[in-house]
Amino acid sequence: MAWDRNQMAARAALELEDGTYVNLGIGIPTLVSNFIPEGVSVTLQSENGMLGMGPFPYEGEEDPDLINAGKQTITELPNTVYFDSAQSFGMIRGGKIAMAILGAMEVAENGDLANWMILGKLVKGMGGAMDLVAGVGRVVVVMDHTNKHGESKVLKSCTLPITGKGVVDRIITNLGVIDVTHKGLHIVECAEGVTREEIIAATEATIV
Amino acid sequence: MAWDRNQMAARAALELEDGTYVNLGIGIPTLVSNFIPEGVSVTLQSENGMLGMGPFPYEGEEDPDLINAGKQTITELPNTVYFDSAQSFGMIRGGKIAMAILGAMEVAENGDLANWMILGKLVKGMGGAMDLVAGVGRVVVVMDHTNKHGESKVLKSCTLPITGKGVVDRIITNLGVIDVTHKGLHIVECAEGVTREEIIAATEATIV
Amino acid sequence: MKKIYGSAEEALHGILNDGMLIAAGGFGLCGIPELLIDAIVKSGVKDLTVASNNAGVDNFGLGKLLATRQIKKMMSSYVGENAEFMRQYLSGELELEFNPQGTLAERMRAGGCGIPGFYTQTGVGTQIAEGKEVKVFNGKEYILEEGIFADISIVKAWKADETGNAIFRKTARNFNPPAATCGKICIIEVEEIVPVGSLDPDAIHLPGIYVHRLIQGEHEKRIEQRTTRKKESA
Amino acid sequence: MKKIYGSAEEALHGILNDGMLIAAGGFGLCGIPELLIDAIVKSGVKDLTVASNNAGVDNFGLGKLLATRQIKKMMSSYVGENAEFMRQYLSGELELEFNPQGTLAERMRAGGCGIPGFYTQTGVGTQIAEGKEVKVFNGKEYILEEGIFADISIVKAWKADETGNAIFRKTARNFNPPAATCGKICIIEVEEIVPVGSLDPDAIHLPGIYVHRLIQGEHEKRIEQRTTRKKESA
Repeated sequence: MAWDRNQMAARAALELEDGTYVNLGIGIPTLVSNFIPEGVSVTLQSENGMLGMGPFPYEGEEDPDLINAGKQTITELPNTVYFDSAQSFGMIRGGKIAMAILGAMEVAENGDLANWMILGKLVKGMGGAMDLVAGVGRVVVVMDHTNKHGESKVLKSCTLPITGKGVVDRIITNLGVIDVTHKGLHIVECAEGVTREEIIAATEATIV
Repeated sequence: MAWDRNQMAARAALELEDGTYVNLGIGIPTLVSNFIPEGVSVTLQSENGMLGMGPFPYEGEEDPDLINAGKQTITELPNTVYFDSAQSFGMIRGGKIAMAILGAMEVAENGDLANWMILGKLVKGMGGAMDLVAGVGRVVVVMDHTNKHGESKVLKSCTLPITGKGVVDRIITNLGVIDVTHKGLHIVECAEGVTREEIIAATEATIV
Repeated sequence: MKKIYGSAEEALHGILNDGMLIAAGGFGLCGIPELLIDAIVKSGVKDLTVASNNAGVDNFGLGKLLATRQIKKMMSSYVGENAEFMRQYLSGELELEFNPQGTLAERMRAGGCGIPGFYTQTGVGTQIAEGKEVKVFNGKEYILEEGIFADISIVKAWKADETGNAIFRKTARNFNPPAATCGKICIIEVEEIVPVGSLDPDAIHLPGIYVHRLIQGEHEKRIEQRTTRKKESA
Repeated sequence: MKKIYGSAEEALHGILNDGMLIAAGGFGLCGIPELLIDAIVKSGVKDLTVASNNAGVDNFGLGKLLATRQIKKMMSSYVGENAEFMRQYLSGELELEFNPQGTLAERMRAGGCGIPGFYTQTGVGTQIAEGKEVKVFNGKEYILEEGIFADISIVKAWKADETGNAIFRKTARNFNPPAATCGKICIIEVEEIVPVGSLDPDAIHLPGIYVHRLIQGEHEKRIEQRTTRKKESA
């Protein structure tokens, strides 16, 4: 009956293509790295300035000079490269990153994404999200289908300030997988035990 | 009776300020490095990608990976740094180079400089000269006062396509030193055995 | 021309003015110019505009300058994890100009290399685009972003030689090189000053031409989020 | 996804098309992709536009592609020292778009990082500015220059690991990194492919993300102007 966080991350991991460079956002997207399928090798970018991001360090081996974009301590791999923020976003804006898997507050049926600000309440800032959605080859959103009030996060149009216009390619929620096409939203897959009708019922946006 | 090439270079070397980063053009400007006054330490930039340019190598020690902007084999110094062309011209355009000493075909009394093209005859290209004159703090031109036909190279206005508009600060010729001011050309110094009147006579532009 | 100063206070002497624009390196608490920030706090200079990706946390990094109300305006991409920042912003005490992270980095680099403006697709159609010129290239819309030309840059590097040639360590590089280039005067603090000639000339991240003043000192290097994994027992 | 190919011919297989735009690294004969140029000559592809600071000399580097008339247009800053280039240009057989050297480098970098246009003071008031948009920032005039988006990039590095992380040597770096970033497909030739993990991750000039195909080979590395000094006899 619907996917949990790890199942959503595992499903998102199936999006990864061998030999590509990928950026994973904070939250559920970070978990994706635990489910990379066998035979698929991807290089993870951390937009604060590295390619080849490794796992968390062992206790006692944390290095304050080695963090990811979520400010968490991480480790390097044999193929790691470091660079400055201008070059890091140069490769993002320049389309060198094949895919970003990001969290979201709202997604609209035209592909608009909102994930940086709740007006008048919580100000966090867009960080690198606007650059990522504008620059990477493919944007996959992973999020719960509804908010804590049970309201749909997949909307006819975003109510929050948007991060990017028409940028989302695919939405993976606890209920299933939905593609944003030029004709509208299209259900690709339902989570175990979830029906197409249940997804439609839980979605404010029009499913075509 | 007028300065020779080495004397012009020696005079130009007096323009150098201690602790600054400087770019020397091809020709007489290259000779300036032989006359850097004692107590003055300057770091030479070569716009193809290095700071801290050293002298020519000893015979047999030439390195094809180590050349200056004139494509001549050179050497490195203890403080040498290498970088790519985008960064090299970033520091030029960004005003980090205090001074460029350049050759010229023509200089006009408003500071216009022409040193990159003789129309229909000889096409060489501007190389980095347009970037240098637009970006560096101070532009000093070193050239013969007249061409091989005895015609003034210091003109009311340039006849050749210009490299930069109003960019020259000081002109050092075989006859003396002339400043470009907002009021016009101003003789700063005469070469040994040269009179003010001789400079005026050899100059098409107006000396004020 | 000696670039080395005895302390952060000495290195900032005579160049701090109320209302100035400061570009600061660092991302989160990683690679931040701790010593220079402390010296700016001590100086009492005020009404600062600071271009920096974050503003530290409440009691460390640029958060210290927020606590003392020395900052009038921040140019940042992310202010989460900083309650005082958010409070000052929401109450209208602090101006905040949001910049997408990559736009902020590129604006610093642009200022450093004499580029007053560039076009980017980042932020097109969002709040960020409001009031900005739009231009179409090849059928797509881009917005004009301007270079940042700061009065001073404050930067943290790992090592530098006596002429200011500097290297950074791992992800502590981040905004430091672009920030360094865009200030009229750039002051860097390092963990170690090494003799000229001891750094590989092919591997220098920030050439000394960008560095006007240089200090060496002890750094706390606080960790913001200590995440670890357990050693697998086989 | 293996990036390593057996030869320049193999690395270029299937990606050369008449009329394509190629960005090439190198300055003079220093750091030029010798092997890839030779393979392009052999391929017979024609009507090329090549963005490269120079065009080699008459019988070496890009000069070879001029000799075979495979190039329709050059985007360069300097064509001296190349008699055939000048002859073809003055006779109208070859198009030539002059770019100030720094503008050319920045245009490549801009293309590589998704910037379609930027403003620069270089060339204002000269022939270079003709037909270009002028914009005033802070009372000064600047001209709009466009990013270069090449079909392929051909680049020479010193060493690379198997994932394409590459380093350059001394002034052979020059245009190679910006050229590498601005091509849809980037092919690099190196003197030595080294195992992953043998390069310092803090000292890599070109991250492997930019490198699609990689070959190793012998380089002639011809010197254009051999200038030396005598050993002083004391």
